[in-house]
Amino acid sequence: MFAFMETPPILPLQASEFARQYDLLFWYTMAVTMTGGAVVYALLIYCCFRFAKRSEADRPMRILGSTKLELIWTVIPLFFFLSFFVWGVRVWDYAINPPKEASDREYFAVGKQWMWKVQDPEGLRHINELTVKVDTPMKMTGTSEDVIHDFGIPAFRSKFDVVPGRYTAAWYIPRFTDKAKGGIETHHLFCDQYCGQGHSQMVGKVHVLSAENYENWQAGIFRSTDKKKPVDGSPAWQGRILFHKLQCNGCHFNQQVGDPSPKAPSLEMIAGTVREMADGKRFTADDQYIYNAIRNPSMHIRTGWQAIMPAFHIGLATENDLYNLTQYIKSLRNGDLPYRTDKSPAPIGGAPKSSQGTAPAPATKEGGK
Amino acid sequence: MTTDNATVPETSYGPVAHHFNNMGQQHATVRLGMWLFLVTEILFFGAAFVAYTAYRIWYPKDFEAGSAALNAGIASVNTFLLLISSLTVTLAIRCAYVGNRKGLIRNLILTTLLGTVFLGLKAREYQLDYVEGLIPGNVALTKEAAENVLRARADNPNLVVNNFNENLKVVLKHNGFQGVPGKDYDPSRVQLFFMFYYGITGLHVLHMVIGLGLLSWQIVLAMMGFFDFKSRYIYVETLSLYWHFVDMVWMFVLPLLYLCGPHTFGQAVEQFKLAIGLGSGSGH
Amino acid sequence: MTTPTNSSERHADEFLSHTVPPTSTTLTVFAALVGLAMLALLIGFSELGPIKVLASLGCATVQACVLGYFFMELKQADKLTWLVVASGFFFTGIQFVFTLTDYLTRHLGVL
Amino acid sequence: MTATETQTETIRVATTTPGPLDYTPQMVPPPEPTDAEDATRKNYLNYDYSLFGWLFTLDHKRIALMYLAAVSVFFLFGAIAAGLIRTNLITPTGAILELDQYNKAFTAHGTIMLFLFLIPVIPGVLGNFLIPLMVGAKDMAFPKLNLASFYVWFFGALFFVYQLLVGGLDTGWTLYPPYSSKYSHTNVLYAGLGIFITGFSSILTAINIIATVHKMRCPGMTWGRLPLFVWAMYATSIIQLLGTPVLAVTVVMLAIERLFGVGIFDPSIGGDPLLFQHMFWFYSHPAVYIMILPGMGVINEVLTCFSRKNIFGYKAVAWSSVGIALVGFLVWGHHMFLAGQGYYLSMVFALLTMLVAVPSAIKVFNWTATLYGGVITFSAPMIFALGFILLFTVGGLTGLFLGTLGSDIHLHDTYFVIAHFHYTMVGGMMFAWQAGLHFWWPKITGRLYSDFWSRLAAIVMLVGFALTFLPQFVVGYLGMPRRYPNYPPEFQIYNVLSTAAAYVQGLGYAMPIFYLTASLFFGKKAGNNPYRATGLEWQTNSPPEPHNFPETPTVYFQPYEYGVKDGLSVVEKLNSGTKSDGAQTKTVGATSDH
Repeated sequence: MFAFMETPPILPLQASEFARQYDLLFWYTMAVTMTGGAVVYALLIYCCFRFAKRSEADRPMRILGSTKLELIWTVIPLFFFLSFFVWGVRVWDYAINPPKEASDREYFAVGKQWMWKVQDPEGLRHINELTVKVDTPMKMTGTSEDVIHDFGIPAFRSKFDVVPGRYTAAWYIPRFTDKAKGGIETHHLFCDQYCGQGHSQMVGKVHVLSAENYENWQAGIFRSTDKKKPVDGSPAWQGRILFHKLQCNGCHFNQQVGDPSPKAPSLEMIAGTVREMADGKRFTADDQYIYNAIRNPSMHIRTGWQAIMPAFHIGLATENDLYNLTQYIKSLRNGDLPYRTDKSPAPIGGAPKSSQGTAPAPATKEGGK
Repeated sequence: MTTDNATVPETSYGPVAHHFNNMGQQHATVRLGMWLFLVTEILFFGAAFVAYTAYRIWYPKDFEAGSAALNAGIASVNTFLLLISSLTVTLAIRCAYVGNRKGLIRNLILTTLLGTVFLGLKAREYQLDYVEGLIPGNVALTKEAAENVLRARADNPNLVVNNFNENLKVVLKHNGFQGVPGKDYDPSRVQLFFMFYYGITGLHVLHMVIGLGLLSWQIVLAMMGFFDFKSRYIYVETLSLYWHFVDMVWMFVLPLLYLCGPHTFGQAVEQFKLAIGLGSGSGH
Repeated sequence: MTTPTNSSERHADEFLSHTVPPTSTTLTVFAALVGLAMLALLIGFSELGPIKVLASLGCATVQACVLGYFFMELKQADKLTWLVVASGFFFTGIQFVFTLTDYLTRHLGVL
Repeated sequence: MTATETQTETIRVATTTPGPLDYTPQMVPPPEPTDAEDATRKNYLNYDYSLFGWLFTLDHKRIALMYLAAVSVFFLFGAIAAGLIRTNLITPTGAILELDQYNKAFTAHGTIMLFLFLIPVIPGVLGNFLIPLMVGAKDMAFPKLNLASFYVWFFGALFFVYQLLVGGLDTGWTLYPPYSSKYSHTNVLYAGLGIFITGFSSILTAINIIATVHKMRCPGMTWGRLPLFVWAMYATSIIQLLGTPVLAVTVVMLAIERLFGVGIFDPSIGGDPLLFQHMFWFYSHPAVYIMILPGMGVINEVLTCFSRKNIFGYKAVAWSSVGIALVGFLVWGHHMFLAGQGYYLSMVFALLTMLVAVPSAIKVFNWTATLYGGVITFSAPMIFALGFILLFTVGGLTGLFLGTLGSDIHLHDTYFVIAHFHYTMVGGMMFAWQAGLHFWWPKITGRLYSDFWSRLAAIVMLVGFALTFLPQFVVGYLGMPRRYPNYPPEFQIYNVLSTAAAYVQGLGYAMPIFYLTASLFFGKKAGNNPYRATGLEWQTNSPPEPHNFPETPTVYFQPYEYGVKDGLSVVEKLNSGTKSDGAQTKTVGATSDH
């Protein structure tokens, strides 16, 4: 279907402080050059009509030149060109000199064929996604693992090559445009320096969040991306595959579809919350808690639930698997849990034999009693 | 209207090419053409030296270390060989100018010989580097190359086949270079120096080979009596311009590559004797 | 009457005016060159430290100038030839200056 | 020489000028051959029909025709690649090509169009054909070198063709390491070899042209009387001479790096990828002037002839060419503003970039002023020339956005850049090439082509081209990166428009093939000087003799003396102390040779 049936954009959004400064320069240059071009075009068209040959009797004038005129159209353009230069240097100077608060809030981007690995100041890593807080100065430092890439955000009018073996940087103050809705606005992130086959695949999204949305996003409550499930090779994604393989969703399934008999607590949005134990203890659901809950479930039994979950010892889940599972569980948002295994068979390769024994189905009967 | 060059009995100087009006114009044009070509050569080697200098500024110590691993002896001798060849080719012009065919042929042959000896020594130098395993990068050695290294190993058990960094340490130690690898110099940076060493000397050798080809061609022409027309000394002169330029390039290659590291005169002599097989061979 | 701008007439006498110097001159120049080469090697084998590079390069420059002026006949070359040679070195110099400026100033004012 | 000498000469000749002309040729034109004479006359085409006589000819005119044939074929290749690119961009996900196919397509388009079309086309064809004619010489200074440079170039071109056949190249024509040295699995080495060899050829051509202009000028052909096309070619040759060797070394280093796995631009051993960019752009920025200056030269000839005017400000136009050539070497860093070069160096380069823009502006204004007060006829070459000015103005002005430090940040590597340099390279050089080809076609072949079809083709090309690249300015400012086979869907409409216009443009390029070929068989005899032009090349027979002129010509007048009844009135003007007299004698007196 033709995407341009919707009205196409004419001008890029002004989503950063720099974009506003930049566009002033751009439109100044545009105005001057348009005027200059218009003058040339006007002269050309005038001459072409006024002096077009009409009869054999026409005789041309004999003009060899005029130093005065030439001086005029040497000096005047030069003056404007230099004005471009001066203004350009001022914009450039702004672009390369971040204020202190920007330098203090440093994001880090690693380009590799063909993805961007972005780490925010809190240390969270994302693939092809940059999530920033609006009106907050920030600095973006970049480098490359292989070839030269270019970290470009048109809406910010910002762009810089990331070079292997070196650090290069830019800085922004993200702003909302009038198109922003719901405290979030999303822009394109491009790789502008040709980097091989997947060059045009090396694109991402930049999410500008309002301060409060940003807090929630960090807390894991707010989803900046409309992607239903992570499919980017991140640990969480691996964890999701394991979650199906190990049939975890046999018990920890999605309860929003009104399944009558939940056999295990939902795992959605537990990260960082305080969990009540049957023995009265209270735990914050951090990585360690989730780790223990899988390796050795009997350590913590939540109030209102039976100890029916088998322990996933090292033979069933390596440390790496555990890490991935933990990441996945932490990433779970409302409605992210998969449905019951019998309702939705494991999508990746089905349930392996080894995990059959761990299928909690038989245990649930006793649990039910 | 061309009264002034009517006085020149051009026929005695040999024919003028069809598209020139007189011999003077032809000579001026040929000279200009050669000089224009030499300008491109200046830019050619200039660019290589620019790249060299950039890294020399970044890694002075590493480049000195690299230079210390080179054979200054052969380089010094080669310098004089080229100088003498410059002399002989200049004498050749004179001979052509005064119409001395024997002298012309003799001088041209001398120049060719000197150039060939230069290349021979250069080849020996490369071969020694090869035996010492100073090949940067991960180039797999051929069978006989590996055998060479093994033979060299008999004297020097520390040489490792195709491991630049290790071999470099051995060679530098043998050359008495004071400097701790990793601290004073970084072997992998020295690889960079060696890329330039092979690159620049290789380009220079290429120019020598072309020059020798042209020289031998002119020897044949001289034997056929092509230069018996006095005016044709211009072609010898044009070739000499090229040859002098190659010499000039070497004048800068010598300090930039060979002499930038710590070398001593005795060491150079030792290296040269080794190269031509008179050396004690200690350490090789 | 001839037009001075006629290339052929302008160069008509060049063939006669342009001479090849006698062997004696050549030998003198050669001696000088050998001396300079020895000087260059002397500097190269000495312990001058950082100045060594500049010294030996300076020596090489003098050597090249002598070679060019006498052996390569710049002595009797016309203005045009000088201009050609000069432009060659000038633009190499341009490349040196700008490229090396980058390497010497790149660390300044980095974000 | 003093002005009075010139005047006395001019008087002597002017009185012998045959018949009343409404223009003053630079030399006394020989009488036109009658049809009978023309039938038996030996010209450079018919004096020898043997294959050997063509392949090993030393005649600059025949070599020019060999260039013409080869260059046209390579242009076809490049155009096909362009067609693939544009077609692929119709849909956001790529209509016809896989990702790597697309990369190979745009690389082929770039390399072929630059190294095998834009750089050799005007120096190789028009330069070779016209410079000896224009300076009144029998041939180039070094005919053998001239032939050699063609075969060297062709040999190098074969490497490009070969690497296309064995799988192509996907690095883009800029060949940036480390991608080209380590990561690309395509034929970088063959392409590098091709670049090296073709570069060697353009060096030889440059040497030949400079030597010819300096040493081969006929009596009376002062520097002040050289046609401006010769000045432009002279400036171009200076650039080729000084720039190409650097590219050669750069390619050699790249080859070393790729062959031996460890190299000079390799960060892992402390190398610096930017060094390649420095050395590459030291050649490749001046190279864009190699591609545009000859075009500017052609425009001078065509504009003056079809507006029947002296060029406005001969000296300004002539020296601006040389100025562009020299200052063009000081601005390469503006390709590297965002590549991580020193910030302060970037500022220096930005300043110099603003300076190099001035000579181009001067030229455009002088061309416009040249039209003023003329008698303009809109035949095909003129339409092409006017199109050149229209398009080159846009191209040049948009270049200012990219040369300015601040505004380059956003536009760098977007379609804005693509549109900019296509407006200069295609809108400039391609249109100048068409103008020149159409202008001198009667001299080259001795035949006239169809007036109607040629004008139509000119207009189709003009409209098609302008519409192809205008949308790309918009989509570039929106941020669409170059070299993207897939792009966000909201950019689709601009790409569809661009592609549609590109097909029109392609149609325009196809048309000359037919009517020019037809003119060879059905065209009217052109006669020596169908446009009543003043240049030496128009005074000799067409097609010219093997050695160009019946006897060595003597030049008495400036070029572009269109504006006078006949030679006599020039002399009156020269003798009377009018204002133009001052200008005149000043120009004529400019005989300083360097």
